Amino acid sequence: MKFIDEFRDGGLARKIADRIASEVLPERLYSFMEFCGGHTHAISRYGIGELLPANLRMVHGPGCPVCVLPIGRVDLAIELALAQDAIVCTYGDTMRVPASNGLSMVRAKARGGDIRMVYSCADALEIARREPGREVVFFAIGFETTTPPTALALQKARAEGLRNFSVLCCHVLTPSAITHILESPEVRQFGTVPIDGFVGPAHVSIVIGSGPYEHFAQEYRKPVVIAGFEPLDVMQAVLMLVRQVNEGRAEVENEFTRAVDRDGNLHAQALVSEVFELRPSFEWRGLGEVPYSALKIRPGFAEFDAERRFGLDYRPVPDNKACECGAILRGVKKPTDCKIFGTVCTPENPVGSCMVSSEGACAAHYAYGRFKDIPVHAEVTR
Amino acid sequence: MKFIDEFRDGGLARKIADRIASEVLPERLYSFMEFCGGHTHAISRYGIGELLPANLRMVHGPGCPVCVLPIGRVDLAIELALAQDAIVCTYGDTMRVPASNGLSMVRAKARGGDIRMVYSCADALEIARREPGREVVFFAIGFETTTPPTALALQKARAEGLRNFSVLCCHVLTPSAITHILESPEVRQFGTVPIDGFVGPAHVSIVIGSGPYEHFAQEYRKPVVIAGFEPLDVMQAVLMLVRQVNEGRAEVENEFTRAVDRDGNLHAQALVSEVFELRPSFEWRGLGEVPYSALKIRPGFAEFDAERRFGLDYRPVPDNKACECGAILRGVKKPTDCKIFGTVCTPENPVGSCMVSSEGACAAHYAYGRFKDIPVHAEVTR
Amino acid sequence: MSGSRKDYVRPLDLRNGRVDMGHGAGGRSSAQLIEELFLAAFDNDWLRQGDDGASLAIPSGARMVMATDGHVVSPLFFPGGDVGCLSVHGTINDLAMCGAKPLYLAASFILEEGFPLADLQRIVASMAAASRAAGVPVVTGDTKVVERGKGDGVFISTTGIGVAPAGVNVAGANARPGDAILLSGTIGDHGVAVLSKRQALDFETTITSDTAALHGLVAAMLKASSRIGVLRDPTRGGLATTLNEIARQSKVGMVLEEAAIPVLPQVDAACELLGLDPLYVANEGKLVAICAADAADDVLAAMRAHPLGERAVRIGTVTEDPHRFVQMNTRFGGRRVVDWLSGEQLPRIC
Amino acid sequence: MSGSRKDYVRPLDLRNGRVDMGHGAGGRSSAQLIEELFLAAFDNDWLRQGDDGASLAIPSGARMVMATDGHVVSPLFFPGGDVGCLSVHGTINDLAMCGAKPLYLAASFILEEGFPLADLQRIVASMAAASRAAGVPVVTGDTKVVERGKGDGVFISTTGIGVAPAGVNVAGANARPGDAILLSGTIGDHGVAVLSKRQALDFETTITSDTAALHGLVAAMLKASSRIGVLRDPTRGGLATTLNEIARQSKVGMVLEEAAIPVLPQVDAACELLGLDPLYVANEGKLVAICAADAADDVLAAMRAHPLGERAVRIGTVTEDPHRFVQMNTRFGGRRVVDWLSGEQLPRIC
Amino acid sequence: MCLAIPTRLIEVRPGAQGLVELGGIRKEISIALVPEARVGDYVIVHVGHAIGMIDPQEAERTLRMFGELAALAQEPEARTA
Amino acid sequence: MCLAIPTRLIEVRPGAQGLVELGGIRKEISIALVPEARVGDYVIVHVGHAIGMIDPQEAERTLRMFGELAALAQEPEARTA
Ligand code: SF4
Ligand code: SF4
Ligand SMILES: [Mg+2]
Ligand SMILES: [Mg+2]
Ligand SMILES: [Mg+2]
Ligand SMILES: [Mg+2]
Ligand SMILES: [Mg+2]
Ligand SMILES: [Mg+2]
Ligand SMILES: [Mg+2]
Ligand SMILES: [Mg+2]
Ligand SMILES: [Mg+2]
Ligand SMILES: [Mg+2]
Repeated sequence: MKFIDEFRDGGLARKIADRIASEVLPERLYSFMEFCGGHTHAISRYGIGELLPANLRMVHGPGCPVCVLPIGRVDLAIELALAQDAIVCTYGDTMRVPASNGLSMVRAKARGGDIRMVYSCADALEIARREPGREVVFFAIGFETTTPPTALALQKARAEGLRNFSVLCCHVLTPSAITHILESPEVRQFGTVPIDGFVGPAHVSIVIGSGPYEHFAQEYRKPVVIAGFEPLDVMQAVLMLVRQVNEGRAEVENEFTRAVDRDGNLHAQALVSEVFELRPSFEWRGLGEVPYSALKIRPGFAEFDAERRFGLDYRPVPDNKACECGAILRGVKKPTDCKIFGTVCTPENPVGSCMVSSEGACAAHYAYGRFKDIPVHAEVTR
Repeated sequence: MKFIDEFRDGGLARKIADRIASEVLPERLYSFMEFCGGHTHAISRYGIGELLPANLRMVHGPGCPVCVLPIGRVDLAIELALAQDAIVCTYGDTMRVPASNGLSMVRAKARGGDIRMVYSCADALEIARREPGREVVFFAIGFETTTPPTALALQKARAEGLRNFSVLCCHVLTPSAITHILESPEVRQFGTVPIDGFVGPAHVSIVIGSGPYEHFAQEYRKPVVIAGFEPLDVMQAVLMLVRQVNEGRAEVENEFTRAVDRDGNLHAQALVSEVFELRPSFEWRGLGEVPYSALKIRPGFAEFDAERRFGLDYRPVPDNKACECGAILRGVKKPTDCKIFGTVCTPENPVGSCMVSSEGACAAHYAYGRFKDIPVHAEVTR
Repeated sequence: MSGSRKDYVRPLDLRNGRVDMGHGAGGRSSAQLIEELFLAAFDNDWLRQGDDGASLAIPSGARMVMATDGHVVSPLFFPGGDVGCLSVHGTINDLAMCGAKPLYLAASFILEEGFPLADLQRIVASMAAASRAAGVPVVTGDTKVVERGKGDGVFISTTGIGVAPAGVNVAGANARPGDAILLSGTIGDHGVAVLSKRQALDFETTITSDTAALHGLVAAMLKASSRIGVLRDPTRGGLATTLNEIARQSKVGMVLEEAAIPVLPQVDAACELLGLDPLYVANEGKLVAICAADAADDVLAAMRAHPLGERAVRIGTVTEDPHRFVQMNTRFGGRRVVDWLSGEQLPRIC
Repeated sequence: MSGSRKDYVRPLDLRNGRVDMGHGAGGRSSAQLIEELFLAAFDNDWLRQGDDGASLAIPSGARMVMATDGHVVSPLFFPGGDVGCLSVHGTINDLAMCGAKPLYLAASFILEEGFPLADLQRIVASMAAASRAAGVPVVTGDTKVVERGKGDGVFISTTGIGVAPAGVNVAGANARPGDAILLSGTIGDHGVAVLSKRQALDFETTITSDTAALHGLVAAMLKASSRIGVLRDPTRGGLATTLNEIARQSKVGMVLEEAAIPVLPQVDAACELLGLDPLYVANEGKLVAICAADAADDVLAAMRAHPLGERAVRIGTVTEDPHRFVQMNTRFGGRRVVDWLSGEQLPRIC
Repeated sequence: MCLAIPTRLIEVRPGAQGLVELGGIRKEISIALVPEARVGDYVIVHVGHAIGMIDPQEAERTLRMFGELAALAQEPEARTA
Repeated sequence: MCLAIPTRLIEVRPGAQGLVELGGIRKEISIALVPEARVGDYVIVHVGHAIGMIDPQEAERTLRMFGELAALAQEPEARTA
């Protein structure tokens, strides 16, 4: 696969690893957060951790739209399916996210909810066309990557005058979340966040460009390297971060120039701002309320906004007390610091946000990395 | 079972049989038509034919609402299910009646029609209440027995303001059919109908009383004995007919006094005439158009009349050319006179009306009597 | 394990849980369902092995018999039983009807998404109890989950194997003119019990399904006489259809005596009310045997000595008939053909 | 018959007909469906007998193996196969994975009302062809019909019996530290072929299902070495889940080499596009074998000499591990855990 | 046609419903068409509705009529023998 | 997060749809968000939509950068040995 396989070359990986090893200062600790689950996934799946020096630590950030989806939003989607009898269309990712009362989309489906997995929001639109007698709601999750397709669907729905289609909008914004990690009031609770730099989003940046991170890098004096999701991209970004740290720089650099420029996809941006506007505040699972961190549907598209159409009332649901996700997402703790990691909280029965998607810090560690933590083991028998 | 088992006593049967044998005039042929399928059923199931003298012949009449249901009416019900997406509720009896294009209710159901068997029209009403979003049509067949329950359902539907319930009315009338057998233009085609008397309806007469047959008996000089559907009832009625014939009488006699009087169920009659009115003409399968032989829904209940509600257009469909039902229903031919009886036309694949229901003359003979006709046999293998 | 953190895994929620698609995906949820629900109920060495199949000891020198049946009853729970015990009895009986001693069962479950785990557990427990009572273990199995609306709660296909001792030759083609036709008891109980719970029909009855494993009865019969030619359980289609099948296979006719055929009064009444004929109503714990006329008394005596054959009777005689008609002398004194069932037997109004 | 009128019965309408409830009611329509469709396709003496079960000859002195599987694939027809041949291969393979030579199959069909008879005939023909090609006849069967909306076209549960020669001892619990882990070919073909036809996903591919009967390959392997401990077909849940099952049964760990595991480029591409991992995608014609390390070359040679094992490779080694982890050295140079499948593997966007 | 069966009314229920008994089985039906029916009466049930009633005296009379035939029939029977 | 994959656009279809190819498989997607895409271009596909494009020169440059590292890395590797 062109533009993929070349970036997974183990030989080159070894070279970059050696270069990193040779450039890190032995007396220093390096902590870098990869914001995106895509990077987390690459690190886990390819075993990148093993290729990095002992004094360089990767912290998994909150960059997975499934992980940060709060219980209360899933509850709304389930309410639409079970109480309002709507067809709720959703990406496969949300199917197993735990909601209130022991439910999830999978279990709500098992209880009779007409919940359908779609590959694209265009499929949800098609279902609405095919079943005009039913309300069809698209449960829209995702970052700036996933938002433009939703915007496109809403535009089409309006153009076609579809009367039975609406969107439960849970689209969230990357830059505000990164900022929040460094400046939120909760930071006090966890002490200083020991992050020396960020591996910046790959595909999100295709849409928004590298520009939006510049303010952040300057304001918080943290280096950012935008990197692709292939393992060599991640390793190269780490090398570039090490160099910035060593040289005392805090700039936005772009490793992913083959797909990202400073401006991003202006066409997509224009479309998004035509359909969506900022929400004053939105709850992120594990992070809490984050101001101006999400989008809502503009009044001009009100009839396609499931929240208005069905008069939905958002009710936040607190996470499990034992869950350390808040600290983990901020880089203060590791999955194995959580008392219930791998026992009560497993991918089958996720308790906290980090275990929900395979991109989550805890899930990734459980699936790919836990052979390093001897005491945990995976058994079905009691 | 009280009032049932006593009337099935084989010992008494023997006595009545002997009495009949002793009273028939050996030089005379007796042909009696049992109008009702209920009598046909009793004759077949209990083997009454064997108990009657050789010169006394029972002719199976058209008294089965399923047998006489014309193809075109079943087509309408199927159209409602397949083209109008209505829930069509029906008695089990109609499920296998052949319709056009090789279909039947069973096969239309297999093709996706939402066709539901009900035990009572009250069940159809209940389905309409439970599924307000769907059109529910009750496919109403039957004689004067079955009409009052349908009338009751229509009254309830109007009282409750049910907006999704309607009735495809195919209720037919007994006396006009009996009359038709003796006076229709087709009689010429078959020659004189050689029927010496009629075993009159049992349960129909509970509702309409014995009165309506009086005009008929006088006008056509044919004896009528109203009889219950138990085998002793039938035998006793035969004896009473033999006596009328021998004595040259043509009266309405009532063997079924335990359930039938002259007036019938006045309450039910009032209800029926409140809801239904006479149709000028109605097609009977095997008999053709019979004037004033059926009911339609009164204008006051128009919104519950499926024919008006869905703008249904009745199209008559001719029977198979080989089919001898017309002659059989008039007592001119026997099932075994039909070329395709038991080969092309079987209960699995009925061709004509007499094979449709197990009450039909051909079906009854196929199921219960055909061991007497050696050449016919029942095999699946070719 | 040594040094491991305490090995806690949240158990299946057998009270409020439902079958979901994950239970059929073959991963950890599937394994948990099998272990905590199926294995817990059926518990035996073969199943516990957890392999793709079960490895079994078979007495040598005998003929082996294999039978399979899918069980799709609705409702799943009915008076006197449920789809679980039915699926055990149904296949054991088919083995027994071939003259075999049933040895092992395999069970294939097709579960509908959304089915309550508590109901599944009840069904599986009933199945396990039936299997234990019959002494025929479920040694291997399979579970699939289909989406809601693509199944009907639970379908269970069971397959059994058994051995027929040398000398036993029981088959549908063995009926000979002159043979006696025996019936082990009342007919129609199962069908009426199930119908009584159908939503559209529901009536109150104390009738319970006759569902039972007949291999013990069969063993007693085969011990009593070596001249039993045909054994068959009159399930779907009822006694009438079963006898027509045998008549076809053996190329014979039959004449039955209606008065001899036992029908419980409530079954009779239910059939009158719904326009059904008990001859066509399903049984799940009855058998028909055809044996040489002069062996009939011995066989009947053996049947009546067994709890499942107390009401055994001779109901007719095999005849020579090129048309293979099953005829019946009616209680009333007439004679009629008892034909195959046409289509489904549906409740009628006329 | 002598003196009979010509015995004409309208044959099943195999072109436009549909399954209706009558086909499952046990009467004449059921008999006709069995005779004109099933018997016509499978035609063999046991089935033609028409009894409740099949009476079989079994070589004495061997262990018998029994396996069952329900087949509920959607869509029913997919590139490279259909539910019919799959239902034959699936059960034959489970027998083979126990080291047995498959002898006989039983088939239980659950048909949905409305299913086109033409499609049923195609499926049954494919099943019959697979059964004949494998030399394993379908000797007994059962057919039920469920109402529209209570099934999904056709479900087929097949059960097989076979015999394992003395000396063969293959079981999931037999993996020992140091043993070699062998794989017979590319992974993920079946799952990707089926996914490509799912309405919501549809993509164009020339990938076809690998569905195949593996008993011939197994026979060649067992002939080549007596030191094969474990055989398993990585079906639902894929290679990852199968290896985890074995690790659990044998109480061992495993280390795999990602670079050794063959994956077709199109399978790789489809997985990238849908966010799936080929390790968890189903196979229907592949097997995993675990054997003593020094027997690996012999076994591999035997596998590669068989058409279904041409791409056989050694993919890893069994280790001692109290945690029973399956780990993998990545092609990239790292190492990760290859865990059980959690829930269903669903296409992902992130 | 018109399958109908005499059953005993054992309970009158609201909404013109009644519980009937036949050979040990019970079923709820409508008695709206026979408002005169009382518990203990035998009503004739068709498609879930009582459409008429049994007059026990008349039933008795009819059966007696069959019995009288039996008596009369002695003679021809003797003749046959 | 945001699973997206570079695929080659091999056909432009009506309604801003495009057929893309990846490792031998083909799928129809929306190209409404990259109106500038032409047949032969590599578009990055996410949830059935192309959201951006690959710049082949930049990809080449990035790979060269890794390669240069490889050359530079000769030295530390020797040191490790
Ligand atoms: S293991 Fe579970 S509960 Fe603990 S921090 Fe991770 S997600 Fe939260
Ligand atoms: S056998 Fe069939 S075609 Fe012939 S008269 Fe009877 S119903 Fe008509
Ligand atoms: Mg069977
Ligand atoms: Mg059975
Ligand atoms: Mg049987
Ligand atoms: Mg299996
Ligand atoms: Mg269902
Ligand atoms: Mg299996
Ligand atoms: Mg299998
Ligand atoms: Mg297997
Ligand atoms: Mg069977
Ligand atoms: Mg379906």
